[in-house]
Amino acid sequence: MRARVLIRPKAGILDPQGVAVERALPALGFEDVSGVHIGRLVELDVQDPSQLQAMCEKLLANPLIEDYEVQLLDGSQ
Amino acid sequence: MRARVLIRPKAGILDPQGVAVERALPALGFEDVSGVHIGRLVELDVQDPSQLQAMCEKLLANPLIEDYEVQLLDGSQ
Amino acid sequence: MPEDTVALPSVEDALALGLTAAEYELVCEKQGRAPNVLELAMYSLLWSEHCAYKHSKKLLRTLPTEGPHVVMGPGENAGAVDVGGGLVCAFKVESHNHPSAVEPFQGAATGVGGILRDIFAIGARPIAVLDSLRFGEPSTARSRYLLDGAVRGIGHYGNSIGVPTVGGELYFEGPYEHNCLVNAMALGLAPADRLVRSAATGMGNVLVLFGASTGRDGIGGASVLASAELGADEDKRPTVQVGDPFEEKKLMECSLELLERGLLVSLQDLGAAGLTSSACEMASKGEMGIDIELAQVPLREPDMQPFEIMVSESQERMLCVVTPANVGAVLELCKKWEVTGTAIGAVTDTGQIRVFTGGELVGDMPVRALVDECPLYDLKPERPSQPIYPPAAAVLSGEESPTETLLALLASPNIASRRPVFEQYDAIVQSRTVRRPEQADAAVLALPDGGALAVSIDCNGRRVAADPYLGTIEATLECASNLACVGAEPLGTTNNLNFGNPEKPHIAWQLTEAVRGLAEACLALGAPIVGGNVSLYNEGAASGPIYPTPVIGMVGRIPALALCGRLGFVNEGDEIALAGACSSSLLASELAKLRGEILPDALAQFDLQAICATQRAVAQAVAAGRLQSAHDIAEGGLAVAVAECCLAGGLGASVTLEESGDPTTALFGEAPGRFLLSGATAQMELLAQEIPLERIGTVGSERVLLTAGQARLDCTLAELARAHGSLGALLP
Amino acid sequence: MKFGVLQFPGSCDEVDALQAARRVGDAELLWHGERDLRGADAIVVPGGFSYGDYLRAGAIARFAPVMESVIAFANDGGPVLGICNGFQVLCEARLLPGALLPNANLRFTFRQVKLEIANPDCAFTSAAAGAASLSIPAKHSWGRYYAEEHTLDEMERTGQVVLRYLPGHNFNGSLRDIAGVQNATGNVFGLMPHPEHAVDEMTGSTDGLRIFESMRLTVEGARA
Ligand SMILES: Nc1ncnc2c1ncn2[C@@H]1O[C@H](COP(=O)(O)OP(=O)(O)O)[C@@H](O)[C@H]1O
Ligand SMILES: [Mg+2]
Repeated sequence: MRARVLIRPKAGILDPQGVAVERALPALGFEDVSGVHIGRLVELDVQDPSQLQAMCEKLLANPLIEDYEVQLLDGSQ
Repeated sequence: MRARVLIRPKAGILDPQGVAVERALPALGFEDVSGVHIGRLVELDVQDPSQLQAMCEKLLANPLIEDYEVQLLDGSQ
Repeated sequence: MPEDTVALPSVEDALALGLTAAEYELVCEKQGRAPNVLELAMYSLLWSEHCAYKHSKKLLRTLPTEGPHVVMGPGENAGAVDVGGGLVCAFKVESHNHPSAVEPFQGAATGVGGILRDIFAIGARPIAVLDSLRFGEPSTARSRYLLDGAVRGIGHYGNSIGVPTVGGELYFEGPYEHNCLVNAMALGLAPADRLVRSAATGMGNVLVLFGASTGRDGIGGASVLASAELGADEDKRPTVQVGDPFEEKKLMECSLELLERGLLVSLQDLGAAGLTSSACEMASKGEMGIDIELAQVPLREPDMQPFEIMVSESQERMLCVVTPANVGAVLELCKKWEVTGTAIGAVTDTGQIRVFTGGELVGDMPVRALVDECPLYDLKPERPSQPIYPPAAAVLSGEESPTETLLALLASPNIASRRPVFEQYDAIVQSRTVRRPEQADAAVLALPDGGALAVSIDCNGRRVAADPYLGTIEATLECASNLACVGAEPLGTTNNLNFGNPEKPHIAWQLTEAVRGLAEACLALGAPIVGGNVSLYNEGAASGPIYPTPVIGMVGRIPALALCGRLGFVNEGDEIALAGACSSSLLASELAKLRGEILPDALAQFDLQAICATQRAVAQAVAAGRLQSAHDIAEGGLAVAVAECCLAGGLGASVTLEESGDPTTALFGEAPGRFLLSGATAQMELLAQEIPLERIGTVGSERVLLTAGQARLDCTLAELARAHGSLGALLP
Repeated sequence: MKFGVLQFPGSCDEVDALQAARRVGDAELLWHGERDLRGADAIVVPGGFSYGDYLRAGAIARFAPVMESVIAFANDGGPVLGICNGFQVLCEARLLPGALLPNANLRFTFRQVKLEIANPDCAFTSAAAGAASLSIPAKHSWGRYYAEEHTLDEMERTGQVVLRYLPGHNFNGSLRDIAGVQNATGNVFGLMPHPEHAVDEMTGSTDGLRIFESMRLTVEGARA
C-alpha cells in the first residue's frame, strides 16, 4: 500500500526556509502570502501500514523538532 | 486560504535520498518497504489560490527535476 | 546481426543526432551496412565534438607534453607529475558548462563528481578541488541565480564527499550571460607505483560495472548538449543528471581499495557518453574487443532500450577489467562499500564492440572505427576585422579621484573578495591545507615528506579576447606567478579550452592563437601540458560567443612547507617592493572595463623569458624564507594589489611611485609578471641584484597611502574592507 | 590510552580525527558494521556526511551496528566525543539532549569561529582551563542547536552547556549561542566546530588539541 508522510517543523521552532520563501515571494509578484512553512514529504510502499508510526518515530521524523502526519493513499496505487 | 504543495523528484530522475532511506529501513526492522521517495512539503496561506501554480513554477519547485501537486486545504484553517 | 524488425534509422536521424551526412556515409562504410538505432547512437556520441575532438585534436597535438616530472601525459583520464617522496600528483580540469546553464546546482555538482572520478580512475586519492566560474554581469537576476546555484552545487558535492575546495576563480562579463562557464579542477595523490591505466587487456578478462544503477540521465546529453548552441527553445531540455556525492564517496573508497589490493587490470570512469565511451575507449587503448551483456546492467528504470542503456550518463559509475580469478574478490569488496557491482561483459580478441541483450546480438561495431576513425577537421582561422564584443556599460566616468577609483575597483565584482563564495566550501578536510583562499595567491597542500604542493587556476577571458595569443600567455604566466608567490616552481599544467563555435573563422582564429600562446608559455615555464579538456560551441543564440577562455591550471612544488609564502603584509616597518620589468597599461584592464571602453585589438608586448626569470627569483626568495609576503599584481593593478596585501594582513601601508608617467596607469594599469613583495630592506637589496625591483614604500599604520606623481590616494582599512566586501550582496 | 574513531560510509573527517587523536594517544578506526570497540578507552564519532546526511543529518548513522556498542559504552560512563556530524548522530541517538537544524543562513558555511568555554571543569575541556577562548574552524550546513526552553535552562544550570560561540561567531543561529554540550553525566560531549582541524600551527591553530588532551587526562585520571 502506498503511504505518504508529511513532516513539518514543530510550531515555535524557527523555520528559516519558510521565512526565506515568504520574503522572496513579493519580489516575484506574489503578494499576500503568509504562514509559509517548509517540511519534508516521504512517500513509500509498505506491506504493513501499521509499521508506519514506528518508522516515523524511529527514523523518518525527529519528534523533538518535527511533527508528522501519515496518510494512506488509495491501495490501487 | 491554506494551501499545501507536495514537491517530488520527477519520475525517472535519481532520488538519492529515497535510495538511502530505502536501503536503511531493513536494518531497522522494517522489511518490505519499497518505492521510497523523498520530497518537500510547502504549506502556506494565500489570498489568491490561482497564483499557486505560477508560484510553484517560479520559486517553490524546480520544474526541471521536480513535479508538484497543489492541494487546497479547508478554508477554516 | 539479427534481422532487425524495426526500421533502420535514416540519414535524417543521423543529422538530428549531430552527425553530418558525410559522417553518416562514413559510418555506413565502416559498418559495411546501414547502422541500427543502437549503433547510430553510439557512433553519434563517439563522433561528437565532445568525445572525438574533431575540431581541436590537430591543434592539441602541438602542445608540449613532455618534461622531467611528467609521469602520465594527455590521453589518460588525468595527467600526473612526480612530486617526490615516491608520490605522484594527478590533476585535470574539466568543464560542465552546458549542464550548468540548464540547471546550475546539479550541473556544477555533477561537474565536480565527474572530475573527481577522473582522478580516482587513475588510482589517485582526490585531495583538492578548484572551481573556475564565469557568469554574465551580476546585475541580472539570471546571473545571480546561476552563481548561487553553481556555488551551492560545487559545495554540496565537494563538501559531502570530503575533498576540500581550496581555490578557484570567478568572473562576471557580459559575453557569459547566456553561456556561463563552470569548470572544475581536481588533484589527487598516489604512490608512484599505483597509477593505473584504462586499457582493457587480457582476452577473457571480465568487465565489471560498479556504482550507481543506470537510468535515463542525460540521454543524448553529450552530443546534443556539447555540440548545439543553446537556444531559447526550452523544450530541448534534456533529462537533468542528478549527482549523489554519497554514492560517489563509497565508489571512490571502493575503487581505491580495489587498486590497493591489486585486484584490477584497468579502471575507467563513466562520464560523457556513459558506457559507450568508457567501454570503447578501454577496448581501443588495449587494442582488444569487448562484449557487453545489457541484461546484466542494473537499471533504475525498467523497459530501457538498449541504446538508452549504452548512452545513459547516470553519474557515479565505474568500469573495470578484472581477471576471472579476481571477480569474486572484487564483488565482495563492492559489497563491503555498499556499492553494486556486476559482471557485464568480457574482453575479446575480435576488435569489435558487441552488445547483447539476453544473448541476442543487438550491436556490432569495429572499435577502431568508433574511437579512432572519426574524421578530423581543419580549422579555417581568420582574424576578425571588426570588434566582436561590445564594451561593458560604463560605471566610472574617468573624473573620479584616485581614492574613489580604487574603492570602485575593489568593489567591482571581478575584484571584490570571494569570501561569500569560498565560505561555502570546506577548504580544510583531509588536514593538508596550509594556505586557504585569501591567505596566498595559490593554495598550498602539505605533502608527507615536509614539502608541499601549490596549485592555482586562472584565466582573464577579457584579455584573451583582446589578444588570444598574448592573453593566453598571460593567463599561463599568471598561474606561474601565483605559484611563485608561495615559493613554488611549476611541475605541470592542465587546461580547459572554452570557446565558441570553431566552424566560424574568427573563433577558429581565437582557438588557434590561444593554443599557440599556451604552447609557448608552457615551454618557457618548463610546465608541460599533462591533460585537459575542450568545450566548444559556447555561444548564446542572441548574445554571440563567449570570450575565448583557455582556463589554465598549474601545479608546483614547494621544497619546505614551513616556508611557504603568504600574501598579507606581516610586520610594521617592512619594506614594500615592486618586482618585475613590464610597464603597465590600461589597455583591457579592469579600469578600462569599468569606464566602458571597447576592447583593444592587441595587448602590450612583453618579454616572456624575463618574466619567467623574475618568477623563478621570487619563488626561490619565498622558498628560502627571505620575504615576509608576496602577491602577484593582476586585475586592478598596483593599487589594488597594495589594498589586498593590507586587508589580508590587517596593516596599512604607505607607497610612493617615483615613475614619471601617467599616474592613473601607474596605479591601476595591468601587465604580467609583476609582484608586490614585503620584507627586510637587506633582502630587497639582495633581490634587486637579481631582478628588476623598485623599493616603493613601507608597511604600517592604520591608513593606506599611495602617491604617484601628482595623484594621491588615501583611505582607511575599514573603507577598503567595506568596498572589498561587496560580493556579499549577490549571495545573501 | 586508545581512541576508537568510528567510520561510516560517508564519514569525511575520520582520518583527520584519527591523526589528531594520535597526537595524544593511540587511535584506530572502527568500522560502522562491526560491534567490537576493540578495547578503545574513548570513542570519537567524527564529522562528515554519514549516509549522505539524507533525510536528516545523522538520522541513519545512528542505527549502525557499531552505535549499539557506543550507546552501551556511553551508558557505562565511557567518554564519547561527537564532532559535527558526530554531534548530530549523538543527538539523534539521544545520547545528548537537543537536535541540530539547518543553519539559519541556509548555506553550508566554513569559518574559523571563536568559542567561549562555558564549562571549564568538564572532562572534555579540562586541558583548556585558563584559555580565554578557543579558535576552531566550523563547517556545516546543519548546525543550529535547538532544545526546548526548559531543557536549555536545566542544561545551563547543570553545566551541560560546554562551549558557546563568542558574539559575532554564531552563524548557524544556535539557541543561546550553544556550540557544544555534554550529557547529564558528563561523559558524552558533542560540538559543531572541528577540534581535529585545529591541532597544528601549520594549518591554522592548535586549540582543538586541548579537547583530545582533556580526554586523555580524563581516561588516565580514571585509571589512576
Ligand atoms: N585542452 C587539452 N589539452 C591537453 N589534453 C587534453 C585537452 N583536452 C583534452 N585532453 C586530453 O584528452 C583526453 C580525453 O579527454 P576527455 O574526453 O575529457 O576524457 P574523459 O572522458 O576522461 O574526461 C584526456 O586525456 C585529456 O587530458
Ligand atoms: Mg575519464
